[in-house]
Amino acid sequence: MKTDAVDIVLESQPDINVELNGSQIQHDLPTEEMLVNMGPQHPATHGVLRIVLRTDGEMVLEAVPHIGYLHRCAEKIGETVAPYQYIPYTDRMDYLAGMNNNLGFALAVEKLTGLEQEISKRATYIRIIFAELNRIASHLVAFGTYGLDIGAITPFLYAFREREYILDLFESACGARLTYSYITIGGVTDDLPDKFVEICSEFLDYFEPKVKEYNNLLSHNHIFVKRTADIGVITGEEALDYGLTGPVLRGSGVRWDLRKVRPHCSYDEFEFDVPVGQGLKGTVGDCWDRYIVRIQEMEQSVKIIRQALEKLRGTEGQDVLHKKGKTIKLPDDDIYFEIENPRGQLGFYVQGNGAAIPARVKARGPSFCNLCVTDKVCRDVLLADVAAIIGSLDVVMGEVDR
Amino acid sequence: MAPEEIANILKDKFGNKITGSNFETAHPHVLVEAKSWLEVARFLKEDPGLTFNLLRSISAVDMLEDDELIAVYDLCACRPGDRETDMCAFDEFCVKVKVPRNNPHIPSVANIWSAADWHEREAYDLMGIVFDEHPDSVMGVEGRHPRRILCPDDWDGYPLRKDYRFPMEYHGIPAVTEYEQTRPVH
Amino acid sequence: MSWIENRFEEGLIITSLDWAINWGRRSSIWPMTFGLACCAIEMMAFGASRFDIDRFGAGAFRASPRQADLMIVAGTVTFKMASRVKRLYNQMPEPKYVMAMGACTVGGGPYFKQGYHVVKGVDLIVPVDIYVPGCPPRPETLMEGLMRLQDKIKNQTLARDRWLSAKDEALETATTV
Amino acid sequence: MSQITLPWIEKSPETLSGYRRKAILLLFVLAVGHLGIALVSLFAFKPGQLADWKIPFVLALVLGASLAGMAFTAGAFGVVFYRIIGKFLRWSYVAFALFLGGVVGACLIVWLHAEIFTFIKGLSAAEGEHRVWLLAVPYDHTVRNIYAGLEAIGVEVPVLAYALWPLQFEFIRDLVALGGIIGFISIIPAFGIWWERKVSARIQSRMGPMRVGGWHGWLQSPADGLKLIFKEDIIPPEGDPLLFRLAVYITFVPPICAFLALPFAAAWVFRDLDVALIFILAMLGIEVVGVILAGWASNNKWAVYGSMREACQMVSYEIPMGMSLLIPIMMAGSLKLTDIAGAQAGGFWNWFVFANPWCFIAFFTYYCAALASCKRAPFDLPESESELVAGFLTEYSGFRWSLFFFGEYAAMFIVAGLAVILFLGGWSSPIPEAWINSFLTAVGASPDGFFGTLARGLLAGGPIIFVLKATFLFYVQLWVRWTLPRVRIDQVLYACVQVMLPLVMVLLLANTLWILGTDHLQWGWLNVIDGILHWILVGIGVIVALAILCIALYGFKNNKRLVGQLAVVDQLPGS
Repeated sequence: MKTDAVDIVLESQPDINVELNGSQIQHDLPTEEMLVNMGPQHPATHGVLRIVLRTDGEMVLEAVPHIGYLHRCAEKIGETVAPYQYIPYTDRMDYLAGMNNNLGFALAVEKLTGLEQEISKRATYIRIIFAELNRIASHLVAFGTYGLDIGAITPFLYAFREREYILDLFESACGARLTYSYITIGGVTDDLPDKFVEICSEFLDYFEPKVKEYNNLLSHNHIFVKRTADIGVITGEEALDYGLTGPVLRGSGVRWDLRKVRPHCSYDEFEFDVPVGQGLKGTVGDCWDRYIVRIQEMEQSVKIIRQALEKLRGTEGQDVLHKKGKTIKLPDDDIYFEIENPRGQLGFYVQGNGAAIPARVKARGPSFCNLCVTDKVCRDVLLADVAAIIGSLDVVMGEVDR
Repeated sequence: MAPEEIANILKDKFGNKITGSNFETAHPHVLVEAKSWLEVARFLKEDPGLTFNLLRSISAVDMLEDDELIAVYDLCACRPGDRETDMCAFDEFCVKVKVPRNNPHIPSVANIWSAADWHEREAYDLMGIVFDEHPDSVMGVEGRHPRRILCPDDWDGYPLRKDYRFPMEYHGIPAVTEYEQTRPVH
Repeated sequence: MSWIENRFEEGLIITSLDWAINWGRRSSIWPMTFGLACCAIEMMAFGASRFDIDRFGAGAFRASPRQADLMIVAGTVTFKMASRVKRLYNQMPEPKYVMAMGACTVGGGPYFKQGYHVVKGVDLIVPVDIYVPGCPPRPETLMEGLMRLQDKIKNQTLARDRWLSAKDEALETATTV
Repeated sequence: MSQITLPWIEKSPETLSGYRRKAILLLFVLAVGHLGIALVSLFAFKPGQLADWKIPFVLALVLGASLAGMAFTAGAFGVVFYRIIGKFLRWSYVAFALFLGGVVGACLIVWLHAEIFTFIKGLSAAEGEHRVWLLAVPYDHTVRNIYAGLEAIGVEVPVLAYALWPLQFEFIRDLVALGGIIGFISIIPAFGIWWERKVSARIQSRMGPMRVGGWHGWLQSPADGLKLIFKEDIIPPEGDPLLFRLAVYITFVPPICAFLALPFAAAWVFRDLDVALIFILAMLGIEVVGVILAGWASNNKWAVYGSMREACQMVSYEIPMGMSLLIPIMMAGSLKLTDIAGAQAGGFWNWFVFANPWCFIAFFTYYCAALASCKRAPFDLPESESELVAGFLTEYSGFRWSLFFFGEYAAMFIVAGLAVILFLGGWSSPIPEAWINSFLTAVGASPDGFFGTLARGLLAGGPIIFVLKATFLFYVQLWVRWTLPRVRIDQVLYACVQVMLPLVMVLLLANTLWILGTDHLQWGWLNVIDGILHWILVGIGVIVALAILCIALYGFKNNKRLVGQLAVVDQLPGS
């Protein structure tokens, strides 16, 4: 909140009572605070988020998020089905990154049961390829909907145009467009289809220049920068205090990526950078930084997929699905395991009790934690900035409410 | 830092307030008694050697056989790393707090980690663990408790408890249409 | 009911007018921007470049229910959300249509058995015109649903329903006597 | 579809054929009756009986009956052949030709009106003082007098004289003109909305409306309109019902009134006001009152936000808009739009936008301010969809809602037309008329012959050129709308008060001094600089125009590549 334009508005807030020559003068225009209910059906809330705003004119004094409108009891269901059957429910938590959610739960269960050592190299690389493709798809949606929040409609259509090609790739591998259940306990359900590697690399060749196009269209657009830079600044300490992870944390300048700091799924074999917000257009940790981190992460994901496609060449014929995956029994033990989701750290707490069905499954959705910073950031901002801030956090309500 | 070292630091500092520990599992943790959890938490956050500044998750678990509820606090230390990669160092640690099932009270740590705010509300909402002194508390029948977060405010019961009875209707909307209502059996 | 419906007996001009009005109605079914869960993403994909709902004249997503004709209930309806869904439906002007998109809105879907907080089908809350199954339905399925809705609108009439008016008359006589 | 068993679906149109037969019979009887009355009356009023007291009877019996008869005939044929008509309308290219024919027909009707008006104005007044019976309004022409005028041009139909008689009153002429304007305005939004959807689809690599009416969904807007008319009309019970209804008309009517003073060509103006510019600006300014009322009467917080934003935005942007317009006024020395446009005739280098740097910048400041006052993106804050649900329109439904859009699109066309008249040479063509004349004589066609007139009408200036130019600026508005993000309210006001207003003030002052130096004091050195700058600006204009043309051609040629086709896509499932 350091732009001159905003200061004008802030200063123009009239003091109701002004001391002048010892007498109290009542202003003609006393302002009144107003409670505005934003959501659950509101175009800027990305689903069914409800925010109650306390506003004074256009200024938002307080924004209290209310969630739970999509509470689908996924954790209760986790206690009644075997892990193998629970994979489809993880798809529906963060429905924009189903592959990553599959991967998170599968890795947690494999680690709990000790199956992780027996996953073949080919399955691991396929998992990485699909997780990263889904990261691109998810960030594309984030990019598009963020454009919508700021008022640019066309980037959204471009993002979905490219996303359709990724969905085609997913469809060729597992037949689903959105809820894949492809990465499963013990590997992946099927081997790659014919010519997947060629098609995938052609897509990457097609996609890489598109990122530049997005930057020209939106990222460096003057109006867009004015709308997002210096808005909703979250410092690194605040971000850690609120438990923010993923692009939101990295946008605040903290170089923290689970794929680097504690590599899961043999991410340590790959070379990639972790982009962080540098405050190029404003302060470190503003909306623009969080946005640009996502754009840069798409480029890094392309890099990872290229390497993974290379590594895949020597692994033909390996078994991609471990037979024990379906019949696994969970030990009397518990585990908390996190992976790097497009939105942040996706954690699964799984507790077994010796049976095939876990005693407790808990998902720590990154959006859930990222969203809780809302009432901290959305103070003394303009109404339009609330949409910009919520959009830059990139929440998926399915994961917030589970 | 290995979890054993952290546990030893805690044991040296707090003695028998640390009621147990287990490092043989996939999820090494220490057990802390509920009363003193607040000071242990503050130590974990503020001690320059530990600096667990990222609360990743609070998972509430219902142990019906032992007649107790467990709150599992998963912590993480994110410290500025070496200059070369500028990557933060990674340390993880887990604390479990056990409370009796009929009167579950744990001091709230929302003032230490702001992230705990929503996690504690969720744990109350779904499992019924009351976090005392929670910043977003409301007055209930049995004293102050955190506000519900996922379920509606007038929801009855704590859904993730093992003995939870599913509602048959909610404000006139039938919850079950044609089949017999089933509950998980453990 | 909109201002013209149920006022005239069928016949003469009304039946000819039906043809024109039904053409207008089915040619511009404006959906409401109302996404609940996963299905909303497929609904967005349906509006996006490859599938392009706008080809059928239904591309004008309206954020305000007052200007919408079609409520695509895209995703799981929960008890907390149920009253809002109902209110949104009531806020829409007649003629209004509801499409239950996805397994959850058709009948609870994968959350039927253990979903303590899930409404087992949106038809428990609002009347549904078209059920589109799938989890989530592909955009092609949604397209089919839209066409079936168009077929349904094609057969509507402005005229007063003979059964309904007979019922009204019977009620009237009952109250007067 | 036969599985659907709802009772009202089962009633297929076939069971109602008896009713339809009765309707057709009734309509035919009515049509024949009315036409017969008209025919009999036509012969009953013989020449030589041109008395004024017959006027109402003639109008009612001849014109009214024949019009009603024609309407009934059309209705009867419509009912009989409605399926065939429907199929004919669906037949794609014919349908579009019909649409074009409608547009051309509308132009012809307007032209006919203009001719008739000039005819009436040109008649010499009858002797003596004449008054209408009860109203005691004096008038100039008797029916006999008009018939004498008709006879002079060789039209010997006495009934026409009766029909033309009312047109001598200006009030009646304005009413007729207003009818024409409403027709034009209803074409603009209908065409504009369809065009906007197609343009946006093209920008977003989609198809846009494709089904409704056959050829590229050209009937989309009529279908939307038809649907909206028959929607339920909701008035919020907690709101103010009177203001809620009033707001629509306050927003809708002023832009239509503004069309009264907007000239389409030198003779194509309904009222060539001396203060046309001020009148149009005033009319555009009234709109904001309607929007504020709409927001207030809706009793909805989002609507209040929208209307307050509109109030801030409109009030502040009226100032730079008006001040930018002062510059061409200064150049032409008149507030009369026909004079301003006439001063720019004779080649595109005479357009005011290239006259001097101040005018050049003023064109852009005007266009930005006009965008803001029309609530078009990036200044569409009053109805910004992602922040305020639908802004001040949140509670409006059905036809009331669409009337707001009628007003908005009419206003868009007016500001585009104003920009054309004030900066881009009005209806004069980029090529001087003298060149066209000499070209025509060179190819052997007489400039006054049929072909010559046609060519001059198309190329040398006139309403078609004006509408084309205005449509291009209209297109730029759509283009900007689908490209740019939205600015924030404080940035909107900052841009106006702190950037645009000082800039326009400087422009105004500089232009004043410039004109003083070049035109009045005749400083030689300033005239030299003026000439150089003028030709530099003309060069910039040519380059920009060529660049736009090249980009358009490139896009047209490479559309597949620009849209981004992936070669492998055909191999994948679902594509």
